[in-house]
Amino acid sequence: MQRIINDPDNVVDDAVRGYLRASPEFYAATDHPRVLKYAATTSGKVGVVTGGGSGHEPAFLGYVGDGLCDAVAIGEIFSSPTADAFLEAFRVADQGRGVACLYGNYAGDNMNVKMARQMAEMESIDVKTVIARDDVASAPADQREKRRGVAGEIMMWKVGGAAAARHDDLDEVIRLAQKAVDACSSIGVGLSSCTIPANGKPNFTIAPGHMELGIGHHGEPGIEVVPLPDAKAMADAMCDPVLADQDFTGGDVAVLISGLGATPVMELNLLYAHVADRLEAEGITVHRADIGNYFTSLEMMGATLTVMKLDEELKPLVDAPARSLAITR
Amino acid sequence: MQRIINDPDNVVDDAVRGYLRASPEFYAATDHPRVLKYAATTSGKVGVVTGGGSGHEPAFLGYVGDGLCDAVAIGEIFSSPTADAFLEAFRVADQGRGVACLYGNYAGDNMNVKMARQMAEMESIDVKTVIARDDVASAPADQREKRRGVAGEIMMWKVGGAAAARHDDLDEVIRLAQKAVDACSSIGVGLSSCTIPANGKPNFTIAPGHMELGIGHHGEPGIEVVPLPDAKAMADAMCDPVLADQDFTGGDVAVLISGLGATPVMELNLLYAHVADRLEAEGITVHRADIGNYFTSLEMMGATLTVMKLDEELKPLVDAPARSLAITR
Amino acid sequence: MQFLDTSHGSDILGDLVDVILDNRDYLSEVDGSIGDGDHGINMAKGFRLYSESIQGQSLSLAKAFTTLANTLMGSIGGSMGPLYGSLFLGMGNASKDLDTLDARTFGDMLSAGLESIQSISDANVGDKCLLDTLVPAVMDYRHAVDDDDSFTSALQALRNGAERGCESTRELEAKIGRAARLGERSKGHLDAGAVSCCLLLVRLADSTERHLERAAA
Amino acid sequence: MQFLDTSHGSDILGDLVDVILDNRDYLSEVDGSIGDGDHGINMAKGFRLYSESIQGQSLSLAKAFTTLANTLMGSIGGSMGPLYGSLFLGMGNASKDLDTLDARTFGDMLSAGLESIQSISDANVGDKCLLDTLVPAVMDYRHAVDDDDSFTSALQALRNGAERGCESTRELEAKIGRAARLGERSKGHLDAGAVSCCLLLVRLADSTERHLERAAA
Ligand SMILES: Nc1ncnc2c1ncn2[C@@H]1O[C@H](COP(=O)(O)OP(=O)(O)O)[C@@H](O)[C@H]1O
Ligand SMILES: Nc1ncnc2c1ncn2[C@@H]1O[C@H](COP(=O)(O)OP(=O)(O)O)[C@@H](O)[C@H]1O
Ligand SMILES: [Mg+2]
Ligand SMILES: [Mg+2]
Ligand SMILES: [Mg+2]
Ligand SMILES: [Mg+2]
Repeated sequence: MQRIINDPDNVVDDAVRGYLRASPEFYAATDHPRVLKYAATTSGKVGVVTGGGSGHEPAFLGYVGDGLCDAVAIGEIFSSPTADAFLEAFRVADQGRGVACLYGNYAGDNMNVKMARQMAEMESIDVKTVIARDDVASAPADQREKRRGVAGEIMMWKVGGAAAARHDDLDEVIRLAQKAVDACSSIGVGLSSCTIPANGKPNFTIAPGHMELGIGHHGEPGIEVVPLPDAKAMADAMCDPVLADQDFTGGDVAVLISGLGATPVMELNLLYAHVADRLEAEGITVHRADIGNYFTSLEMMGATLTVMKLDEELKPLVDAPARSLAITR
Repeated sequence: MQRIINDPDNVVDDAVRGYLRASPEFYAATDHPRVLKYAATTSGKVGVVTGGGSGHEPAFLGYVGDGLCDAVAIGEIFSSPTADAFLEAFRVADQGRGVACLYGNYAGDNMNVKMARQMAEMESIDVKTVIARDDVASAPADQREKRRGVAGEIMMWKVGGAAAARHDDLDEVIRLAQKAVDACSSIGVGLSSCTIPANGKPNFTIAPGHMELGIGHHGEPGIEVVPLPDAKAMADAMCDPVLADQDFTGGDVAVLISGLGATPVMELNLLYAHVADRLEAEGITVHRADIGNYFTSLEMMGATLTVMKLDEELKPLVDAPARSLAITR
Repeated sequence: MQFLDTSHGSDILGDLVDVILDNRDYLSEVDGSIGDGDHGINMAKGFRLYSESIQGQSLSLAKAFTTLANTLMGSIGGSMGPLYGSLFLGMGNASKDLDTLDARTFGDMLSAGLESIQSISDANVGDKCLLDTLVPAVMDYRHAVDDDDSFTSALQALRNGAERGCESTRELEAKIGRAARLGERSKGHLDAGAVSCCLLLVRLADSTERHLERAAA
Repeated sequence: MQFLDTSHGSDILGDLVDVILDNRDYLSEVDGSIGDGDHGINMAKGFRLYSESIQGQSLSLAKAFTTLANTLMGSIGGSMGPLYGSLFLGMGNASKDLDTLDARTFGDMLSAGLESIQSISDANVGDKCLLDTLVPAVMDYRHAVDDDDSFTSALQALRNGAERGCESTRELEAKIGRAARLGERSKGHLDAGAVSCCLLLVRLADSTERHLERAAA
């Protein structure tokens, strides 16, 4: 395990200390060691909170900033933050206008957010949630409630954060964040495994020369393991289920391709060329494309594709200014 | 080889097509397939050009943008661009005020730039160069002319680009870019190898449980191969030669830690915490820190540390606004 | 009639801490075959933190369970924090105002723990998870009490139910957690959470029985 | 006296293309032991592009060398583009205005190539690079001409010098290029650039000799 760490059991705390030292313009500490808040939140707005396991950097903490999230709860690697952490994030984000908690559909996160909401209620903090379920590979469309959240969460934070920044009220922030993530269909391909420091050995295996289509962000199994195709065929294998999930034709879309960690960014752009060809061929117009390492899985190789259907309500929110470690517009 | 590519011999062309499609706000094509120019260069300024081998993304093309470079020449993976490509980059960047070609000290780049300058002379394009030599591990201080350029190049582009953006003349842009990179001392640590698509097998080997201190951006050997230390000891092993290279004490510095590709960004921040401790202990004030994947080597694991001595002339140029795929300020 | 003096919380939970710390590597190994191999790490981390935080204090059973629950919920996160946290919080709340527990109120405490965990998780018996241990153990215990068995025999029923339930997971296909991704391939292995739950319930029964014996002596 | 008719450029350079394409894998293999294993790929790419671009055209020697040089410089980049590009550009320039080459002017052409490459690279004999082949080959050729040997014997001197020079790199420690990073460990292996240069010079001598023979017949 070739890692830059000290004690494998303290990786997250040690890293949080680094983020605080490196980026004081974005992060301020809170009463909870696993909660960071935006150092320069504007006042009088709905608080936007997210949280999740570590190992997905820049998610989740990289999306704390202007026009995005106000606080983040940070879990162990690939493991939900505690209820306490979510609660403290609610507290520091709340400015009396309520808190939108925007997170992904994982069992641990669901349970911890649920408990944190109960505790927040006792403190009269009004918390509403949107749970991202954009991974088309994790369940069929008619069982959307089972689907995992993946990189579509970024669009949820972007839109929810932009709505909060323009002082929309809590219900409106929630409505728009929900609309944003519902407009997203995502899928991942895994080309190699990753190693959690505390475990010290690869989390799963993908045989060389193969890829796992529909893999989850923690290596959850996908639809099938197939021989590694060329980039054009890979783009089609990813576009097929995504474009079948919603009717994107005739409209504008935002596209996000995120690397899973170790795949060079030039390959993500190479992949995008074929995705763009395919979308064009299907009469779908790309309004904007974000290509980079936006939501990773430690040092996995592979990528996720997210296509988001835009309308006149979502477009300005997707394009609105934002400033954080992960995205700047 | 788990890569997202088509024909391994066409990786660079295929990726350039992707960059052009994904980021039309930054890139415009030119008459040379391996040259991209900034899509929105402001007029009447000195042109800033860079270039180098591919596989270092976001370097070099990610530094084309506002307040940075105006054109980039793109080589094969880990291989210099052609003289033709540099020449075309000079042509598209020149607005009659001359061109600053800011690149790194590698044999191929030196030869191709030299030939391109000769050709540019025949076209009456005034080209001056700054050659980055910031890698302290690649030669002793008294043989600085032999040193390789590594992530200090980013500071050279940032400062040279900012000087050009405020309409400094060519000599001044060159002077400041040279001053910027001379103010940088860098070192890398390699934790794993990488595979060039056209080769199909790892470029070199680092035994598990070891790291190579002073490794170059293409796997050039460093000072020594040592057992992989913890992050704190690694920070010291990197700080020792860097801080011995120049007298940084008592002043302000900019710090840049770049991942080499596959090392998770949380580990880079974790490493930074110890670098920050060390600098503090030595009475050195960090003016700003940039931590992320700024100059990579395909999917190598590891990191580079760059410390840059700032003065009142450099500080505003380092902080000046910039907008590109790789950095935004 | 047999009574458990609820002032022995630190003692009894000390036994639970021991069984988790002693089986740290075993639990990770079980998790390793169909999960991600960290169940022992996660559990040991939470139980050790609890143990360190109450060092030298003599707590009531309710206080000890509540403290353990808060430590798990506040420090380990993931799924185990809320799940075991809820279980022990439920048990702590149920025993809060009682100086002693008899066989029936001990059973009420177990049921409260089960209800608490069910309020946070949708998992069911048969999903291949810790409920496969917990549910039959609590049911068997309650049946024994309803049959007017002694506290000691009821505790034996608890052990038997836990062990049978835990063993039942070997042939189940996982419907929940990481192992669910393996589908058919998850068969043939014990579930890590079912194993930790079994270890905890058996040790709880052992510890309780020892206190009953001591009280009788 | 023997003369080479410079109208046979396409023919002679076709032979050079063949030797590079035939040895693509061998050159990469040699580069693999102390370099990054792509020398054959790089060279073959440039020579194939040249060959495709002049398909069916009958070029003079000067035109053919200049076209090859421009293709290498314009398409392969790295170090090989400028180095071999300069070599062939120098040779092309030197033969530009001549309809025939005798032993001496052929030697001037070789020297012009060597000077051209030296204007772009600081590398020297002993650095373990293609100059270790090129320099002794050109020197031996010139000495043979100065000794009034026949064109054919001078070409044999060129071959001998190239082969001796190439072989000398086996015991050298690399001072330049990627292999320099290996220090002592670079000893015991041939240098890839020295090998490609040797293959090219030997084939150039063979091809020239064949044309001399045909002219005499
Ligand atoms: N939703 C759930 N309800 C009940 N038990 C669960 C649930 N999810 C997981 N488990 C239990 O958790 C155990 C794994 O725990 P652990 O390894 O600590 O967490 P993780 O799966 O996050 O690595 C499984 O063996 C299973 O018994
Ligand atoms: N500066 C230089 N001058 C002369 N020859 C060089 C120089 N640098 C490298 N070489 C030659 O280049 C050869 C390697 O070429 P190649 O493998 O194509 O390029 P790369 O080293 O970029 O992979 C070496 O064997 C050596 O002979
Ligand atoms: Mg886990
Ligand atoms: Mg586990
Ligand atoms: Mg090479
Ligand atoms: Mg090579």
